[in-house]
Amino acid sequence: MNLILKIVFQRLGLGVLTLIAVSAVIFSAIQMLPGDFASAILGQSATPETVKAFQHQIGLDKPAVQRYWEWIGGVAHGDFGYSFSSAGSLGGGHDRAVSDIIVPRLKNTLILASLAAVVAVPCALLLGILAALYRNSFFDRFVNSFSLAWISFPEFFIAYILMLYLSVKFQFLPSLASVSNDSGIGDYLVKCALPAMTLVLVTLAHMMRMTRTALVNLMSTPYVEMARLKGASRFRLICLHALPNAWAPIANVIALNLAYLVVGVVIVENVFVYPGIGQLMVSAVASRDIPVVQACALIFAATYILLNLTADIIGIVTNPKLLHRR
Amino acid sequence: MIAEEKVMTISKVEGPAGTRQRRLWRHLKKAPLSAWIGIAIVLAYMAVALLAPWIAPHGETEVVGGQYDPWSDEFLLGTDQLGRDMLSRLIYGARNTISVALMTTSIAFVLGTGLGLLAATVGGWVDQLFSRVVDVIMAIPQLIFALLLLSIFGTSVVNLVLIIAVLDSTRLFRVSRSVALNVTVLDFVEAARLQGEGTIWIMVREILPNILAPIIAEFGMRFCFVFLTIAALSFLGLGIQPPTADWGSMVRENATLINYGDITPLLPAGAIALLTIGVNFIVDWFLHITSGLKE
Amino acid sequence: MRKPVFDEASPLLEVRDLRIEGQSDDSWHEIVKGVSFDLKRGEVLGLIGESGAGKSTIGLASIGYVRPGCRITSGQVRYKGIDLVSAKDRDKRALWGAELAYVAQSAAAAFNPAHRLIEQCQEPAVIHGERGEKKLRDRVIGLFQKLSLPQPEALGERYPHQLSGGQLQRVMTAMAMSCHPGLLIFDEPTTALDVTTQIEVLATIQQIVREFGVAAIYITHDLAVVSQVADRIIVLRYGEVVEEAPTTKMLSAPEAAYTKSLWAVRKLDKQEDLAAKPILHLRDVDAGYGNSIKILDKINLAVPRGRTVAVVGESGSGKSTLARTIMGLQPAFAGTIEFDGMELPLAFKQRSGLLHRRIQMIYQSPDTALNPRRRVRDILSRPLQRHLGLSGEARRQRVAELMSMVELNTRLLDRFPSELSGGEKQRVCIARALAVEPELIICDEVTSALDQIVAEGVLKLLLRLQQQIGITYIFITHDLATVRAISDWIVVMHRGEIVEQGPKSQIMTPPRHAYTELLFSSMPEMDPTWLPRVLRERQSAGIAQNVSAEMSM
Amino acid sequence: MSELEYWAGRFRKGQISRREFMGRAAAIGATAMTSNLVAKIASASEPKKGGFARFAMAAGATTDTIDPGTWPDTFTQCAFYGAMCNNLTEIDAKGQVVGDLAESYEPDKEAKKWVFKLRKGVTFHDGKDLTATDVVETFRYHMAPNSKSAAKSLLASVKNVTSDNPNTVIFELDGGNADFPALVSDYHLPIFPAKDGGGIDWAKGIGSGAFTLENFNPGVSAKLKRNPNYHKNNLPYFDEVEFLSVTDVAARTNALTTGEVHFMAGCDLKTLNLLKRNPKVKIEEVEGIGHYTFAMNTAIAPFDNADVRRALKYAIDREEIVKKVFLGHAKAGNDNPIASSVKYAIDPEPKYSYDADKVKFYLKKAGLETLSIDLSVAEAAFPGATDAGVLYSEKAAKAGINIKVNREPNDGYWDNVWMKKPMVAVYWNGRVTCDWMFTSTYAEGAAWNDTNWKNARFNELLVAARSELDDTKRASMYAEMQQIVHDDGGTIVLVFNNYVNATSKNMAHGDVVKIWDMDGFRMAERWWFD
Repeated sequence: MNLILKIVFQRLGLGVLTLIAVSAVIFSAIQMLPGDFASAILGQSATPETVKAFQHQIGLDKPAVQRYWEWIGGVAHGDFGYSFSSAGSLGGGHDRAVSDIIVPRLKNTLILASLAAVVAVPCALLLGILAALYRNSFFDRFVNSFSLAWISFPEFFIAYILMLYLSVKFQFLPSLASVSNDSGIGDYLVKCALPAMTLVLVTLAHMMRMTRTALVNLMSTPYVEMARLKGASRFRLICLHALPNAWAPIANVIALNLAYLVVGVVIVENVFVYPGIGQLMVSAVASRDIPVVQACALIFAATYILLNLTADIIGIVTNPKLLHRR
Repeated sequence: MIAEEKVMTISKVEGPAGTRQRRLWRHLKKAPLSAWIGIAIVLAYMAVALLAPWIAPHGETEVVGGQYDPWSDEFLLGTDQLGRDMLSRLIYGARNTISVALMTTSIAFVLGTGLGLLAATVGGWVDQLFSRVVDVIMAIPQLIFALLLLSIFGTSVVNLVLIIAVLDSTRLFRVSRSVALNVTVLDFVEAARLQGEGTIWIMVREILPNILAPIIAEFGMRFCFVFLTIAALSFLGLGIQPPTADWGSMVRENATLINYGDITPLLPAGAIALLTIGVNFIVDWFLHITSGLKE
Repeated sequence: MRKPVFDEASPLLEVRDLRIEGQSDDSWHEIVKGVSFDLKRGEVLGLIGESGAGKSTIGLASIGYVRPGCRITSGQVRYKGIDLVSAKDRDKRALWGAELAYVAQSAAAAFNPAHRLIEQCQEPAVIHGERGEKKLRDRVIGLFQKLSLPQPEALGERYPHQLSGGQLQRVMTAMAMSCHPGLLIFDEPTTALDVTTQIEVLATIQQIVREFGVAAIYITHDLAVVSQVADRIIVLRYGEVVEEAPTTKMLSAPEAAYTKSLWAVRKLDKQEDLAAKPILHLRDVDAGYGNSIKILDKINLAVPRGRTVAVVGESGSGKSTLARTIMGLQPAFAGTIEFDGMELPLAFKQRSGLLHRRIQMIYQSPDTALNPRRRVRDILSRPLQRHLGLSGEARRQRVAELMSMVELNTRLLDRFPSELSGGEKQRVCIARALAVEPELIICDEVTSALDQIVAEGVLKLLLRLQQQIGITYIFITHDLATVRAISDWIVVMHRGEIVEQGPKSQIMTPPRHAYTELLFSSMPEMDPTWLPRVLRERQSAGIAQNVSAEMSM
Repeated sequence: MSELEYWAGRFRKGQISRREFMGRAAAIGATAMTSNLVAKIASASEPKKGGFARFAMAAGATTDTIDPGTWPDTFTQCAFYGAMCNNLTEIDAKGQVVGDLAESYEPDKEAKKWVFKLRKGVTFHDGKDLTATDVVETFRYHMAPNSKSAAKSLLASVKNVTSDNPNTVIFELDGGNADFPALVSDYHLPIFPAKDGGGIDWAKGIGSGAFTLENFNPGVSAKLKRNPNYHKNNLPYFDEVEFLSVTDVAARTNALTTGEVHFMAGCDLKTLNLLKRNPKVKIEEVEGIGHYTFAMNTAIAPFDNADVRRALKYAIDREEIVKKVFLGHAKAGNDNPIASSVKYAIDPEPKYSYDADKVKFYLKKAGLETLSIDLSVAEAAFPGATDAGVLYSEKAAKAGINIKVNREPNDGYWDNVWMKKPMVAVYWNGRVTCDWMFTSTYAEGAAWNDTNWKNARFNELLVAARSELDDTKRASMYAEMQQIVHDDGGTIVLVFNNYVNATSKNMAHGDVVKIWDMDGFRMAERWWFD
């Protein structure tokens, strides 16, 4: 177990280092964005002096390196700073902590992602196992070709098709996923239905194919042949002999897809006007609200790293060679 | 879209190539229906893209009719919001979208594979450095990073191609590195080292030919994803810019028509999907051959 | 399942005119061409032949299984009167594991890494409907005990990777026996093992067959091994039966010419000659991985010019590390290496191009030693151009010359390695090494991946080249027949140390160092009485126990 | 009131049936017109109270705040200015300035000092009475030296704002400005309650307006409830309103057609005809004062030559652009930035329309055979800028002017392109008065004089007209200025864009204010469900 702990800590350390590097990359990229918050928010009627005053108040006139250290120092203490929009147009304004802005959005995104994941992951596993179980059957061929074709659709295409049929033509579900903080569970479920379905459809095929591939690959290993020669049924071969060895690749693809559910939903959020963190970030980029952009990007990167890390760890702990050392 | 690099690493070094044409033909003869469909789709698209000026009934940006003329004998698929012929734009769109995606994938391919090979061959700190940099880039969601970079550098086609290429090369780097690592441990690479061969020779002459098959399959797959990424960026208004015809922005421009049950805006989306399906079918078949996966 | 009437007197297994096709390059080729044989209860049949003879395919077909990519085109396989060729999958599953059991070549690959051994050993019984955790467990542990596996109670709780190859092979035998099958297939169960381990597994198999009275098919390419366990031997070649006879008769009086040639392979012997100055001198060399893991300990070795030094030892003894240290691929931590009177830089990268040329290496597996994407001509031309600056006609001529030196037809020049046979590939490797006119060639197990007859050809070629151009060889091998065939000087290695070295004549004959003795005496002889005799001798000397103890570590 | 009108009123209020009304109408001999009348009356129905209206806005960002110094988009403008607050004055449907929180306002002789009398009995949402202090603090908030308010420049001419009693506010200007009452109707300048110790308290979202703020999710939604104590009679009609930020036009359209919202801002012009066919939806189209221009830098060659400018003005086919780019939902400009709905607007002669001969004539006059120029455009300048540029280029080429259309990045367009490149596409919101428009963009030295245009006569008139209280004189002065801009200016006023919104069929309203979109941003206050 010590070895596993060691590996886990190593990965964790590497993840943190990557995150720090990511923060630097993000910070510098954002520094290079043309235009600034002041002119974005004040629009046409801002004079250069007003813009200057604004920049001074939000600290944009400090050197970049100093701002980076202040920012990263704050983040290390869990303080993401204040949105530029809290600057107000005269002194003080009212404080809008970045975390206050992000938390409800992140909550929304996580709800949507978990809704989609709860449906997609078991379905993908089940379909993948079934396809591997009935390999080369009509079912397998159908599911395989269909899923291959399916991952070829742009997601906005899927979104619009769903919207066309389920919302416009038959009016089963609302097309606007305009949930708010005080929405109840039922409200969330109804409003999230379409975006969640889109996400399920986008990710399902991918995870299913990976599950199938991983299992089919293992089916040609000598130990599966051996189990077959013990008289094991197909079901037993797949579920007892192939599956326990396939967790690592499957976990990897699930992690990638879960990460996608959280970080890659910009388009889906856009189409359904879902107030998630992806939309928040795009909007923050547009209005140059740098603290929010940075925080979002960092959260995305952390999510990605964390999920990959989890997949790695699942790969490690399901590997008996590491779990039970000689 | 999502990276699929893990799928790729199962491929192994392929057998003889001496009778390459013969083998190809034999594979083709045995190819499943899906592969044939894929090949037919891709060939058709290529023909349309190459022959666009000759087959398109009207010019790419030529205004020939009224806004949103319905389907008719003159304008087979009607006209768009500026009165340009939809069919012609769809045909030119093939040209623009495919060439941009192809250019992007090619640059990503050269960059990613080159560095991946180098990292695998040289190893040590070079490998560490490249791998960590790639980790960092990959940790930032691609679409959002592309969005940021396009905002910084502007949305010209050149920038679009370069930015997506760089971001996408990270995936190719990973794949080519891991496949190349499997090859670098083989004796013939050591034998070449023992003969005193240089790194470049070993990379290009000894390793590259042996990892070409999985890498080409990856190329196909990346092409699809780049294609979808560009469509997504166009959808967000940051892709190929008008008046150049491009399928992603054509969908975006006409998206509201969907609310009225008009399928015209779905045509470019369908064109995207169909080509991706075609390429995916071929890649799938190719992977099947090269992985030696006997089912 | 409908049970046909089965006559106890008739053969347990009848194979009639079995024909099997295999798929390669997307076309079907017949790989088993009308094989017939019978097997009685309690009888052990040896299937012997070189690679590609169809041994494993026939063995698996005997229990009604064909691997993906193969198909039975005609013939019958009757086990207790049931035709396994036409039987439904469900009916065969009922027999597999219960009546028909299989022991695979590589136990490490054939055990599922995710499950404990005890679970896997109980599985055949569980699949066939036996219940009672305790009962099954006790039965498996009983088998472990019977097969003298160490700590039989605890062993089952371990995972496959926690055991050594020899132990795993024995556990797999126990697993095969867990339902007391009527027929066992042993598919080269000892090929991947060291000789000292092999002897244990052979003893186990012999014991099982005798005690349980099962019928078995034993597949191998090693005559000496098969003669220990088989009552009857079938010699196969290209999917056809060459000869079939009881073991004793087969050993004493083989009839077919092919069988005779197989028998003759082991007769090669080189006259020892040590009158030469050393070309390579290792003094107190320590080496290993990284900076800390030491594998070689204080190696002192002198290699006489124009002669052959054979380095023998089991896997893990450090033989290959020694080769790589000399090449500079794993630079020595300490000590000096002197080549032709001058001190060699320890790391390969620091050596000059000329030194690269003068010391060459040939690998064990010609499959991985040749770039599958380059033609033979390119493979041979490149060193000529690089080291000797040859080009055009001169290079073409030299390539042709090299091909004739290694006795290959120049027709093969335009082929890719995968279009050559194993022996041809190894000859190309030799030609590549020779191309730069080296003085010392390190041969790392160059014949162990080859069939015996082919290996003999390669050895002969190497000997001839030594006589003609006076090359020095360091020959790394675990095969003692090869040692006899080629060496002048023998170095015996064990756990990174040289336990004994000396002229061939001295090492080959007792008295010798205890480990050398164990190694040499474990090498099977073509004599059915050899195994019991050795085991008896060891038991009295207490060596076997030591060996077992060592292996269980 | 005529008898017919009387009966029409009763019918409208449901006091008599349609049949009865028809009968009455016949009785008074108005048969011929009654059927038309019935239809008209039914559509322009009497306002009804009640309902929960949801508005899908095309704008909205997470950076939106209740701070009146910002309010960069229509979301904040409608939700806060329009629904939650009031100004001293507002502009009515006829384009006239009328008092809102101010009951009356009087200038001194030179229009340098303005005295506003506040309406009595107005309370804020928290029950506090409106006093002059609130007004003074509100204006001081924007005018303070360290203020970053967008309205600061607007109030640059205000020297001081004071009050001598709770009902009077006095503005002292540094020069005469006859249009000052119009100026204070700006959406940045609603009155917020003063804080103790100075300043205003905007963060709580307490105004005097028709609705009180329930909750506000920046970039997502704002929900408001009817203010029962609103000072305007009978207003508002809705019980509750919610503003949703739905930036995707397809999503907005969808939400409207499926009945999830009752109003959508900014229809997709391309599919407007299809939307019109939907029986549950009606289109609201209003001619606006916002305009799209191509601005030439008149300080540099070749735009420093008035003839070249004139040639360029004749080289553009505005009607074609209106038709093709704006699909008819815009009015072709005539290089006069003053919209026809603004007071004192004229339509200068000659009308610019595409004329290759005149282009060649003016080029020749400028001593040129052909002309090659670069035009910088981006969708950020205005939607359709690229298409408009391309069409311009195509037509101009036929008249001997080669226009290279450069697509510029959207991001940073206003920082890096506008007022930097020689000829650029620009969007102007439009201003309520001639003076305001001219002062901000055409006066010499104005911060946003994006054509770098200097015209002595124009500048002289501008100052003179400001303090001229005689309406006729002012009218003639502004007419002359408009003519000068038309003839000599460096701005090609391409089109005035229409505001094209859509509502569900049951949403109704009276005459709408035209200067800003959405009934002057106040549709929540003024509209009702039928």
